[in-house]
Amino acid sequence: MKYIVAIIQPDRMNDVLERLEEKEIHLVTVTSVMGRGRQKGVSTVYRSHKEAGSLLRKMKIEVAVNDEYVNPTIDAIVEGGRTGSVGDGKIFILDLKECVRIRTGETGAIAIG
Amino acid sequence: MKYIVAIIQPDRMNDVLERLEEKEIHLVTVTSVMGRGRQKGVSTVYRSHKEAGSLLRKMKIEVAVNDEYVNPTIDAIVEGGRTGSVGDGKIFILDLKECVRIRTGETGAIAIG
Amino acid sequence: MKYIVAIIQPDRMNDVLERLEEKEIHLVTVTSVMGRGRQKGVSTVYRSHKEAGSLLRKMKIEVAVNDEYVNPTIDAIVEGGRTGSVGDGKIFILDLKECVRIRTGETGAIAIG
Amino acid sequence: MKIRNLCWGLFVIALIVAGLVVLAAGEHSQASKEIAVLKSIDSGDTAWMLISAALVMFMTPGLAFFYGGLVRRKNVLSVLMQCMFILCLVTVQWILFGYSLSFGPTINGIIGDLSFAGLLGVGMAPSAVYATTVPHCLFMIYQAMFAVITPALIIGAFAERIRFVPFCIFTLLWSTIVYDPIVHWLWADKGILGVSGGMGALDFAGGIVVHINAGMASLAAALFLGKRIGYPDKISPPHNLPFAVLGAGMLWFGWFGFNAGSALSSGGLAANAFVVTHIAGAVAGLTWGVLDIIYNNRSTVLGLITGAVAGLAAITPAAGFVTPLGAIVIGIGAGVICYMSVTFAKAKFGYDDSLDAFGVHGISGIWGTLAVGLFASKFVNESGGEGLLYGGIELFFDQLSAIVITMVYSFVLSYILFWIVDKIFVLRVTEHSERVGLDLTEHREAAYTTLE
Amino acid sequence: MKIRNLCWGLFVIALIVAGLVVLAAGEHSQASKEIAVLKSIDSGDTAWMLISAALVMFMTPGLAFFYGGLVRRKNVLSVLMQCMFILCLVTVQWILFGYSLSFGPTINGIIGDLSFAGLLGVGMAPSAVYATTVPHCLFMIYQAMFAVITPALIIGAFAERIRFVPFCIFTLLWSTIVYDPIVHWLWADKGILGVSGGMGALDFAGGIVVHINAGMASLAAALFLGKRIGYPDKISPPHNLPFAVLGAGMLWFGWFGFNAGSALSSGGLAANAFVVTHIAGAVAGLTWGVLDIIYNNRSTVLGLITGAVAGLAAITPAAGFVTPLGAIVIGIGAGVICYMSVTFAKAKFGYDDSLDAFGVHGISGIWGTLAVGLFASKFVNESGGEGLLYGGIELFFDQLSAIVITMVYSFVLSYILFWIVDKIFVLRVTEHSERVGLDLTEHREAAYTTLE
Amino acid sequence: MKIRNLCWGLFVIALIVAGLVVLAAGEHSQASKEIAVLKSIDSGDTAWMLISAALVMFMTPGLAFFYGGLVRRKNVLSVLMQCMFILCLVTVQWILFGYSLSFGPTINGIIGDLSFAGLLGVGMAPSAVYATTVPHCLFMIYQAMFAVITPALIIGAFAERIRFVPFCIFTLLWSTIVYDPIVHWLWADKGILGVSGGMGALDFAGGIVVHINAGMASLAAALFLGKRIGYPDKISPPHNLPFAVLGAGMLWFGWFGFNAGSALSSGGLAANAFVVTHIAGAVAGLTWGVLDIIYNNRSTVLGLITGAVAGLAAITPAAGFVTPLGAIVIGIGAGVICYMSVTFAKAKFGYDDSLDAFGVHGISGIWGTLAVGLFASKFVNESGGEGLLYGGIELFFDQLSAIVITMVYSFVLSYILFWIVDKIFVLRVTEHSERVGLDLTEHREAAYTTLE
Ligand SMILES: Nc1ncnc2c1ncn2[C@@H]1O[C@H](COP(=O)(O)OP(=O)(O)O)[C@@H](O)[C@H]1O
Ligand SMILES: Nc1ncnc2c1ncn2[C@@H]1O[C@H](COP(=O)(O)OP(=O)(O)O)[C@@H](O)[C@H]1O
Ligand SMILES: Nc1ncnc2c1ncn2[C@@H]1O[C@H](COP(=O)(O)OP(=O)(O)O)[C@@H](O)[C@H]1O
Repeated sequence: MKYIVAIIQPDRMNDVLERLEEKEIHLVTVTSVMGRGRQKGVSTVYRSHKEAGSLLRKMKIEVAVNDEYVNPTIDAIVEGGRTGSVGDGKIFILDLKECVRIRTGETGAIAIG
Repeated sequence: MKYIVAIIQPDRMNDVLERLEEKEIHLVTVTSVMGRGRQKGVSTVYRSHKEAGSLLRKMKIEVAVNDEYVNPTIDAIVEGGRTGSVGDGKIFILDLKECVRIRTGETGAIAIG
Repeated sequence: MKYIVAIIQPDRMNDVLERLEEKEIHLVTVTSVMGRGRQKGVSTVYRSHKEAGSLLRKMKIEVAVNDEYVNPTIDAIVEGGRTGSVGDGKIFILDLKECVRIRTGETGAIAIG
Repeated sequence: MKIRNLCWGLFVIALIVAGLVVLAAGEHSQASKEIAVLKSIDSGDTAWMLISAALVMFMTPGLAFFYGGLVRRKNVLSVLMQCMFILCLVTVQWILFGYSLSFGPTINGIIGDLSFAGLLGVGMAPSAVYATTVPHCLFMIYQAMFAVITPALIIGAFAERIRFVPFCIFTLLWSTIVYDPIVHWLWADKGILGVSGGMGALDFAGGIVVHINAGMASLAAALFLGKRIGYPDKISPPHNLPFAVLGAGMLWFGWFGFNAGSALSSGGLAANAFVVTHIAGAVAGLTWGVLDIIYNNRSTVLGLITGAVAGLAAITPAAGFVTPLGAIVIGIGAGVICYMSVTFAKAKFGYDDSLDAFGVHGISGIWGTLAVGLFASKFVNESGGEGLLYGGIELFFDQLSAIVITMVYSFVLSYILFWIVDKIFVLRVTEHSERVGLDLTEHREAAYTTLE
Repeated sequence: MKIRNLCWGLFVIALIVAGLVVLAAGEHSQASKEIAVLKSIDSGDTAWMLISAALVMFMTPGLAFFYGGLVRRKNVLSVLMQCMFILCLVTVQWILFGYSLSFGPTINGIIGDLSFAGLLGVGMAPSAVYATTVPHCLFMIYQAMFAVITPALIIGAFAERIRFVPFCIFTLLWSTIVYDPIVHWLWADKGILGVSGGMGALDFAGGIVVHINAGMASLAAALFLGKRIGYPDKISPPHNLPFAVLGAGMLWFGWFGFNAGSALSSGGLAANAFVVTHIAGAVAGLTWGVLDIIYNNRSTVLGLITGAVAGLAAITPAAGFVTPLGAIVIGIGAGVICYMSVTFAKAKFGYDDSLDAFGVHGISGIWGTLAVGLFASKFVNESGGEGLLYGGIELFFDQLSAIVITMVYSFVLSYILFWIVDKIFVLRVTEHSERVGLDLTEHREAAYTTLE
Repeated sequence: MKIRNLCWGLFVIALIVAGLVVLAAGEHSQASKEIAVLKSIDSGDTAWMLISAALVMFMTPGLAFFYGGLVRRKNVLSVLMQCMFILCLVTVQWILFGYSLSFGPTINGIIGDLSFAGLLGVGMAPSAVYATTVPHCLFMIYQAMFAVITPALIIGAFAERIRFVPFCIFTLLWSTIVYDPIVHWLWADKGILGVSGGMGALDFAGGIVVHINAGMASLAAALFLGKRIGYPDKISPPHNLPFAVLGAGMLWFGWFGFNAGSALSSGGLAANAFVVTHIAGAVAGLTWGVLDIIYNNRSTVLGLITGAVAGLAAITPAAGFVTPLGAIVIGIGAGVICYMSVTFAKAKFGYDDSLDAFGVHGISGIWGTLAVGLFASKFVNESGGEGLLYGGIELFFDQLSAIVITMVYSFVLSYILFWIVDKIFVLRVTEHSERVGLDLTEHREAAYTTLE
């Protein structure tokens, strides 16, 4: 099992969720985050006081999947999330040791879906 | 050491925190997230424009624990978080390689608590 | 590759980001979280109704790095984040199996930076 | 469900159509009468009543924010919706028959007849008995704003757990069966409790009519509906205190129209009401602030605005009868008594008056109305009376009687109405709905976006 | 870019300087005239017009929040900015020449001459033709607030995708070329469409001048600019509905100044306008609420406030001419028609009127103006007319003509202005800017901090 | 700590009790006098002053939001609390003795005596010297709102780092020792600096009394307290700019009561003040917008509202004395000068005036007051004077003297008061408290919930 964390552009979220859905990856958790990357942040001005503004709004999508779903998940995120310009983000894949469904107490591969 | 990530119902949070406390798991980090799961999201209507609304508010609880605390943690979350209806969420257990306490620079098992 | 998660004091964030920058660790993702730790939360009062208020505002910083950058990252966070008082937070280091740059599809060590 | 909703839609439409007929009938007679007397209108009084009506209207959104900021994030829209919906619903009730029940020619001092139904004869000419220097329709609309905000106050008691459609039906019934008669008793010409031909109880701007009345209904609501899940210890704190402060600011601002407008003219009496209103609000806010320091070691902003609202509510019945001295005492009293009621009494009796509608409005209404019997002075207002302090004993007992009568009437009738509406429509939301939040389940809307 | 901005800065400064010269010239003559007639001022009327002007001013921030709450988090400041900037920009345009073009002595009923440019002769003495019991400059500033809010309404149509500087230029041109003439036609002495020497169309407080006019410009904007990226299915829902409710509350409150203030005096007519305004808003809100239940099984707060705003807009042209009966019908009509327009028509035609500026204001303006031709009654206002219902056929066709003429004029001219400004300055933001949000790209500000 | 708080509670209570005695004593004499002269009240003037007082009251919550939106999330309640608390505290100070010190019969032009303490003799009859067509108590409460907002302005300078109780004590002392005398000098009958028997300096609505005065105290605060941790580069940007826009809208709206209300009657003078107020605000906002484009390549919403507030502050002393021409120049000047002061001067001198209370209010107050000496014209107001532009040299130097005198007095006394209060109570919060935020540490409340 893998725990996949993806950072994407906020306005790509709907597309990513749709693509995941198409590949039958329905279960996800989304968080609103700020990211600093290669993409230059927009600097802001408050009463002439300039702020560097290196951080930009991003979305973090977390998906826990069984191993056979890792590639479809990556594909879905890349397809839905790519705009081709700097700032599109990253996908991080971590090992998932165990998974428990709170409602039933089931564990492992069956609990994940 | 393990890094435990749990997604729970927002209104179960207080109970989960209490149960963790009871089992002497005091240190946790909580984030407000949105989740898509088996639970159907509530669709919303804005001036008759309907939104699918697949995402629901959830809480993410992260706890880093030494291995002997893994089971108590899982139990606490399950006990506090279970309502028995769809949407109760999941617990994900990841391997934690290392842990550092920023204040003291301590590492490993001692730093985690 | 490692996936580093740090929980720090909110007002230390700018310093931590600066220190990371100095060590050429530019790419990070930041989330606003609440934490319960050794630091006692401030209890609040609403029309004389007291709330225990165990949770305090914290910042979560996530950085995925190649192995040679692990120590500089930890150092940077510790230097920037330490105030010396309880509540300074923790750094958690997880194994990162794979990393994909969404924009290009590159993977592995090259994608991370 | 669907069918019930439809029924209700039809009911409203039926009401409206009925009203239209009445209106159409009355049009011509009304209009012709007007032109004759137009000259007795005072432009200054009219200007003040126009803006006062607008100010009182503004209190309803103000209340919406005061309450809305205090509930949990998932229920804020439901509270805003209830307030704004009352603004629409009760306005229609008022023009169709509510005004007539309240201020129409009396039937034995108990209730108005239907002479003014559909605003028949309520035109640009001043009324012969009410606010005689401004257009009759202006007095009517000014009073409409009171009819709106009174049931809106009750929202504080059943917030976060009531279904929307039953709430609407309850409100419509409550306005008609509880609010309109009580207004008539106190304020209508020859109403049984009031000064012009009645028992002689004084209620300048609505201590009894608005605050005690809504307060008792709130208590009934809290008792009837029971506690919210998790109350008292697992309810999240106010989700947006700045909204509550905004609401308090809007309320305070509007209260000048509420109290000083109740002079129904622009002159010394309005000025006195304005002054004592401001003083009582300030003093009560300060009092709460000091008590907060004493009991909790910190002054809180929620405490301050709660105190201010309590003071403003307490001075309401008295604004046209007391001096600044009276206002200070009323303010201190409101601060102290409401502090006690919210802090100790509620905790002790354990009912869940979510936003302290009874604890603040009901209690301070009782205190303020009693205080009229203590501090009223004919120096301020010749058509008022003399309180105990100035040797008047009768007035005090008139006030007491009026308080007790309205308390009983309002509590009992409100409870019965809750019971009936609950039997037919089910008042309380399901547990699931309470957990998810009323915004989504009752209105299919989310107040704020999180992922953007 | 830099250079263009500079140009524009210089342009504004040039305008101002030009104005100063004019002003300086006029000062003395103006001032001397004033003292003579000062006694005819009525203090009550003046009090009401002062506060009405303030109330109408308050509607612009109100609109800012109504609109601002409905856009996405990343664009909220751009909407607030556009509203507040118009408040500044159009005020200056108005005092320099806009007022004179609108209300100056007429040139063939088409447009005012420049006699009042720079407020020449617009002093403390009442005007001989407009609002004759209050200072002329008060009438002028009251009207300034209308000149401000009208272009602000259009923001709803092009929100979230227009560049700021071109928007400013468009607004300046639109106010001068579209708004000022239309005001002149309807409201100026001897304007071609109005009652005092013109065709005879009635527009009490701006159904044509404000709502139809802004509505048609909005339609032009929506058509010219095209859809937002992701419209209609991938646009996030309103980012802060409580703000929209707050804005609606402020609008409703201010609307009393807008409509009842248009009586230009404090008396029966103002009171009638106040009453019917409140009724129409309430009825339309209620109507939308009921339709929401019927079609979506839930009443929504956004629906309720949209309905209320539609009702308030619809009663605007009629407020001084119809009875409460008329107001109820107008309110129901506004609710039903705008509901249909927003729900079905917009979906069908597929244009992206982001916040329904046309669908709500335009449509209800048309309905309300027509309704004058149906329900106007000389019983309410002798200087008004008789609608179809009271046997007046002529008025109905006058209203119809005025509607058609202004619809065409406003739509065509607005479209041309958009086209010209687009050719020279490019109206629409880049795709990147639309994705990131206008707050950051156009104003270098973020509305809320997230990491703190 | 506990003990100090208690002391303070007792102090307040003592004050109140003292006041009550005074009040009680004065009641009868006061009341009897009133009835005699009641007829000289003008209902229109009274209507306008009633609503003006309400409008000025509304500015304090407005200011709270203007400031509250600009601070960091963790301190927003502390700012709201300070504003609302002043509303309560200074109101009480004012009625007990502040009004008497300010407007009581003069002691050598320096300060009022205690004749009006506890509102003795301040009743429904008009005063013989102040606002003679409205009830005396209305003039008193109108002025109370000024006494409230002036110290509230200072909050902008010490925001985010002051302890609450010492802040309260400072405010009470400052109102008494700094504000009341300065009001007396300028506005009281025979005050040494003013026109009725004094030096002859003009201050229509508070350029000196309110803006310069609060501005200098702000400078003293910023210098005395030192910088916030992290200033200037590690302070988060404004946490909620829409709140700041809301506050600005409320301030602008209220400012009509502030300036046009200062005519103390409803007529030409009020209308002129209304017009020039609106113009100066708009022009200054526009000016800042243009400067923003020139210097930063973008117009910002914070810049626009800051400019507007600067313009509104600058026109305050001049509103009853200058023509629209003057207003335009004053507006442009306010925009340019405050822009420079905030952008360059503050950066250069490096003091931390958190929200630019000095940079905006102080500076524009100085500019506006000087501008009276330049542009005042007897054509506008016979009881005014002639500025340099109209050949009057004396007035200019009177203005200059008044500015210098009040600047010195206000700065020195404020600094001393800060010093004293700091010595006894410690003004500045601990570093820990500053890091965690004043909402939690000083008030035990959180403005927003995050986990819900
Ligand atoms: N190594 C990393 N660790 C943590 N977050 C990262 C990392 N790399 C990228 N991110 C996140 O992804 C976002 C986009 O990264 P960026 O470098 O701008 O895009 P791209 O991948 O297209 O070059 C960043 O804002 C940051 O939130
Ligand atoms: N595989 C997963 N990956 C990421 N998040 C998940 C996953 N499974 C569940 N979740 C999170 O848990 C929440 C509840 O899941 P759901 O399927 O509705 O409940 P249940 O586990 O009771 O069937 C989801 O909304 C989502 O946030
Ligand atoms: N084991 C843990 N698991 C999850 N979060 C933790 C853990 N330990 C600490 N944290 C986070 O770090 C924050 C600071 O921890 P605390 O114990 O107060 O500080 P310190 O590390 O200085 O003793 C907590 O509020 C919590 O968010």
